[in-house]
Amino acid sequence: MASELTKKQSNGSDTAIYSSQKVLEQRDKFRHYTSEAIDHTALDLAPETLLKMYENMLLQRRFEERASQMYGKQKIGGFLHLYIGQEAISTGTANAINIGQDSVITAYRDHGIGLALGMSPNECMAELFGRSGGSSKGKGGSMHYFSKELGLFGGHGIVGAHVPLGVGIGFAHKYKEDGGVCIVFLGDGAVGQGAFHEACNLAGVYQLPVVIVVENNQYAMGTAVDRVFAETDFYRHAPGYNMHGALVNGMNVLDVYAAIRDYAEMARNNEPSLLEIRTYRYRGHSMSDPQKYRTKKEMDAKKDEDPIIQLKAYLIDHGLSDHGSLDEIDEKVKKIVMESVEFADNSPHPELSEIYTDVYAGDDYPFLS
Amino acid sequence: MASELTKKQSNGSDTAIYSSQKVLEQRDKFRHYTSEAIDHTALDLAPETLLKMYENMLLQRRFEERASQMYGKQKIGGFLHLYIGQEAISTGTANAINIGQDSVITAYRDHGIGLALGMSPNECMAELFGRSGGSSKGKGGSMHYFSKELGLFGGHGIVGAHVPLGVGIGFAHKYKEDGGVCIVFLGDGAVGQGAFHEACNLAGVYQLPVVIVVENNQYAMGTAVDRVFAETDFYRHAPGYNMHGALVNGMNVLDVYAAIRDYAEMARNNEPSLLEIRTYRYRGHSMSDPQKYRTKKEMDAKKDEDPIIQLKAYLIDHGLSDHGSLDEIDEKVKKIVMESVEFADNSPHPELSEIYTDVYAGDDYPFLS
Amino acid sequence: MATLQYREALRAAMTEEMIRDDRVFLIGEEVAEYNGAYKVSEGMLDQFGPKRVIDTPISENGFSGLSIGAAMNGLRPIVEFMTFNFSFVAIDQIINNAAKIRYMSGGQFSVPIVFRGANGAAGQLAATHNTSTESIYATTPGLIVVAPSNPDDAKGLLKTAIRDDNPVLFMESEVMFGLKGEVSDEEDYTIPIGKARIAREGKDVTIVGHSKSYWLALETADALAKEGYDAEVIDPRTIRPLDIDTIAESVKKTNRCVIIDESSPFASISSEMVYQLQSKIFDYLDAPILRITSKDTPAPYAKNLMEYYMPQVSDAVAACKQVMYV
Amino acid sequence: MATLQYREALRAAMTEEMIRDDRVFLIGEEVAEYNGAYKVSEGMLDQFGPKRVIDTPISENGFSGLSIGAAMNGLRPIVEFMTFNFSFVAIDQIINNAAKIRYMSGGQFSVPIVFRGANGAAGQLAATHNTSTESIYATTPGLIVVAPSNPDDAKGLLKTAIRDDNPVLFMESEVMFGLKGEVSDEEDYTIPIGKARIAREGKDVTIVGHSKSYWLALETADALAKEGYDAEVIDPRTIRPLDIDTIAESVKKTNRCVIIDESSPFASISSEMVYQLQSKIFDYLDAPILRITSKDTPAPYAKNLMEYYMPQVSDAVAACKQVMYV
Ligand SMILES: Cc1ncc(C[n+]2csc(CCOP(=O)(O)OP(=O)(O)O)c2C)c(N)n1
Ligand SMILES: Cc1ncc(C[n+]2csc(CCOP(=O)(O)OP(=O)(O)O)c2C)c(N)n1
Ligand SMILES: [Mg+2]
Ligand SMILES: [Mg+2]
Repeated sequence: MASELTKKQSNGSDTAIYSSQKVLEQRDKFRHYTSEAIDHTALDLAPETLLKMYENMLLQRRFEERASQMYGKQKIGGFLHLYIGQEAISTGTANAINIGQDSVITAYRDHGIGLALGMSPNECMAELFGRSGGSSKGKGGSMHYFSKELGLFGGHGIVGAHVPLGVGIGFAHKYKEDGGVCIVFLGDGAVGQGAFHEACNLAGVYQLPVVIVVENNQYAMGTAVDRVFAETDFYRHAPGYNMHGALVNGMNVLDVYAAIRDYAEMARNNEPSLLEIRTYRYRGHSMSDPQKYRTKKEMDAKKDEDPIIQLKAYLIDHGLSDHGSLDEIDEKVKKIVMESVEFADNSPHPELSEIYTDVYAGDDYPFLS
Repeated sequence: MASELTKKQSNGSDTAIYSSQKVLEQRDKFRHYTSEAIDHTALDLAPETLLKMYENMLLQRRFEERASQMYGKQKIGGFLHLYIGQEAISTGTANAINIGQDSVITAYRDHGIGLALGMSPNECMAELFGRSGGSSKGKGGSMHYFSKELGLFGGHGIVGAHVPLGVGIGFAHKYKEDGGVCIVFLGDGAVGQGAFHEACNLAGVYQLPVVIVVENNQYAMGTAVDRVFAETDFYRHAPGYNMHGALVNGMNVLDVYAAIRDYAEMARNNEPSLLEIRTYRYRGHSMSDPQKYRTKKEMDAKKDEDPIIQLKAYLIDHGLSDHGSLDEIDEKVKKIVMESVEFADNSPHPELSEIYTDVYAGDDYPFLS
Repeated sequence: MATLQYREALRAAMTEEMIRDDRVFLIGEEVAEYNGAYKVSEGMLDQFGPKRVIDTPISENGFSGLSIGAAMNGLRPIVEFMTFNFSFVAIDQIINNAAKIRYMSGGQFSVPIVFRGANGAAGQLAATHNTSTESIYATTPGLIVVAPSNPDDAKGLLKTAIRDDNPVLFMESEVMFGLKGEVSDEEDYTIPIGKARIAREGKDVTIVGHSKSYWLALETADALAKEGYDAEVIDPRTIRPLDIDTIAESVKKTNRCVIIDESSPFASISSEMVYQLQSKIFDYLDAPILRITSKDTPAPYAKNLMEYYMPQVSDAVAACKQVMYV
Repeated sequence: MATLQYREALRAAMTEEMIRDDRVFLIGEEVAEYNGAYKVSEGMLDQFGPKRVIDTPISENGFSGLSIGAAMNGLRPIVEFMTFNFSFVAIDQIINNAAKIRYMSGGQFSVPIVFRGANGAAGQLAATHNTSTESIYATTPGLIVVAPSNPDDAKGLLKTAIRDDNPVLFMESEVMFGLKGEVSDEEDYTIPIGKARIAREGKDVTIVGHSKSYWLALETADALAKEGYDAEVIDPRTIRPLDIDTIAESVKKTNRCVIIDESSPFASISSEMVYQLQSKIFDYLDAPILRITSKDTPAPYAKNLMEYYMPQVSDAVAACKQVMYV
């Protein structure tokens, strides 16, 4: 190849602090995380942890089932996007990172991750009810769960627009040298946004401590991924951004746990990655979706892969629990959820004056009276 | 791999007209076009064509040298981005497509492609002078050469933003079934824009008749590509968008000709592609660039690869011309350029009332008085 | 006169224009197989096939640009934004390309394109999903901004917009899609862009309201009527070009004006109307012009806050009384 | 008092704040190795190193979002847009994220960030490179918009902006970067956001102008002075929050007002000022408020057209005379 095709190598002095060649060498080797290969002992997971995971996934499920009902009763307004079917991802992730030190950001389908990180069902339900006891005092609603304490940076409604934020959260971790990493979730649909690609390149070129995770639940509203993406193996974009890439089975919490643990570790080493986690959303996109875009057959087939049922079977098959104990967990969780409904219902509506707070920091801006 | 990892295949009925699997099979095989392998007879290029190419490249060169001088004399204002060093790309392309039927769109470094497609030096120089005889009546200036007749869709100043336009121009060719293809040029810097990635995906998923060409001249203003891109082999993004990809030596007009000819042909077959053409800009980014970001050594080395000098050597080495004849071409071209300066200088300034025309189609919008 | 929903009127306009001119096509998220996120394009894929009713990825910048390019190359795209909230990722395409290419090319290239979709507030959707974008777009020369308040206008204006050789932003409303109204069954019914409509005649005060706010203006007039005041109500219908003459004529008669606009107030349509009115008919104004807008804050989620956030008829009534000095 | 160029004043502000607070960093295209496209950040890479002065790809959306995320996570970014013309590809980040995250999170997350760079017209750069973006941004609650007209304000306001816990859009000017002026050498010199400056006292007419237009306002006042009229000149300095009280007090005295603003006129800052003035001090106005703006067209390239496009002092003088009825 003629010399003019040789790439210029600049001294790169100004990016030195953000760049690294480490990833380059291995980036074309994609790992696959599939349930066949995985076992909790190999992952050093104690049985109690598995039971905690089970409880947490069930909490998300029951919480949302109840929320759906409350939406029907018009206790909840606006959009309500349920995470049902994807709970292995939130729970697997929350168990694989250091909550408090690490950060997470996601799109509007955010109840699962909020509850997995440890937000209280009470504040979560109250937020859906638009009450002052909600996590955002009722100003954010379903799409905008935030918890500064737990490192949940939202809950975001503009598809793809939070991916650069996530990369920036990672940027700050690196800048502050606080050892944190940021897990950035997005839907398959968000891969269509330029923001995603710009953010990936920034993560790759500055070598930021982030794990960018496409939760591929096969659909963006009514659009199946293969109808609108030239490349449907999203993890294959990783090398184009000098990141590690992997494909993960999102219906199995152990696969998710293993993958996030591994790539969070690399991120802590300033090696970013792009994971694709394949999952399935059992409900409609939001509450008013006739779902004509998929067949009953497809949905029934997917029901067998329910991540909660799979974990239940795993627990029983491995003798780690029994039906009775697991039913007790279900009862416990249902009670917590019912209490959250009660809490929400009793939480006062925000004062009208609240409309003017939290617009600006400080309260001396004269034009907001 | 568990079944949940299997991709859903929708019936895809609504995209059938725009989609194709043809590309998929070969898309990971990148071709390289490098001068070593190429010869004009193998390309079926007549000697006269080579001489025409030489004349055209020289025209661009002399035109811009003169424009640069006129800028110094303040006959030209605003930004003036010279194409000097990149002329093999414009000329190679113009010879490889069907002007009139096909379309071209590019960024603001557009003098070369305008002259290569056949815009008259007169209208081009007058546009730089901001005169009514200019191609855009003096309203567009250097960055905005347009020729509807020749299929030049601009000349665009917002980095990356014209790439979706180019894909849409191709879309219209396919929709109208007029047999045209669109060649979409962008700079290396534009790869940083999400618009580029969104456009590539659309081209790939709708299988549009476009050739997307990154003119990698190694720098975006003062930024060397390897300082800001995680992947500096831009053509490697092609498979991620289900397009063909190739790397081309942009300092040799025959390489460019061959590559554009081949991929325009595929585009006519609704197989889009992403080419990276490596080239070099000899001048500063615009007229006020101290160029501290590169060494004299680097620039001197690149001077040896001057596409005009290379073609000259080729013509002489292959006995297709001689120094005397080539000097005559130079004289001829210089004269044409001098005439264009005279034309521009004599072309009237636009009437002040012209400020209100071409804002809207029709002249019945009441608010423009 | 047929009674149609607002969405049906839009669909009728698109359908008629697509039959009339095969360069017209519809593109956007969920417009084809899903029949439209708000069912505006229901049945159109079946009728026109996948060549002309086209689903996209969530790439507003990309498909807006694609459509502008297609318009430059001889087609007449209708681009649906699921809502105009999502047009911000594509605003560069609209402001820098659609609006300016004609000018920069010295008139060589036209961009006959319609960007349409829901605009403005739509209930408890929180801050990013409730933006009124008309003032942001209307500030840009080269663009046309239309915002019909009822099915008849929706049909007649959309047909005109599709035939217009300029880029038109056509702003609808989630909340009005189900609104029913009489629609002319005149064959090939079009309404000119840039003409306001005097919806109700009156002599005491002029109330201006476009899109959803038009209905608030009517309600305000009704409330005033009960108290014996006679308000004139004007629906500008087009935001840019603004038919200020019709409004000014009215205010010359009433000498007072209140504008209802659910946009955030700062540098908005209401600001502009006031500038133009006072500069043209200063001597006719017997009182300051007042406006009723959304609160100057992001949109909240909570039901009670969101209701409070929106312009209130009671406030509009009070403003009218204030300018009438009663 | 030191004499500094506008760009030097900006650099001094950034440098002082970066010394003072190591959470502050500068990011943008060409800010580091190239020393800034307009040399505002000259020498800052050398002084602060590559960790804090960071070159980016041409990814305004990406690096704006990155910086907003960094701000949420404890840093205080200064984002340089080469010019605000290029901010349109990032506007969604600014309008939907920077402006609204505090609200949507119920006050949990602050976004202390400054977006700065040249705004407005800069000569023969044609239609896409000459946009005044202040009205587009100022319409959004949650944002602050500042536009200093001189080196002293540039320094004092930028320091305040960097310390502010809100997102601030700080609008400079290509044409003014080389402008020299006295800059306070008070240690830690800051100027409060939201306070207009009465630049020249007068009694016959109030002329308002921000950023570059401030200088036109002064020229207009000078020209009027030659004819014996005594104009008061006000530089708002901050666009949002707008210090309407200072302007209103002046107009109460002069009873007449002319606004110079090089923005496209429709729904712009001048529209808003007029709305607020007439709603607050209607009875003090002896004449309509007039404005002198750019022509309501895209910006042309040709020199003569571009000059004609820009607001003219002669027109401002004529407008002042018109409102003085002389
Ligand atoms: C920029 C933008 N465009 C469109 C929308 C409307 N919208 C909301 S959700 C959605 C689908 C997103 O799908 P995906 O990213 O796969 O996430 P999922 O719903 O499957 O979790 C769309 C189109 C939006 N919110 N933002
Ligand atoms: C969106 C946007 N951001 C920034 C700029 C300013 N700018 C103009 S040219 C340029 C560099 C582009 O480099 P490249 O794409 O490699 O093209 P080249 O100049 O090398 O031909 C930049 C940053 C712009 N015009 N548009
Ligand atoms: Mg999805
Ligand atoms: Mg380049």
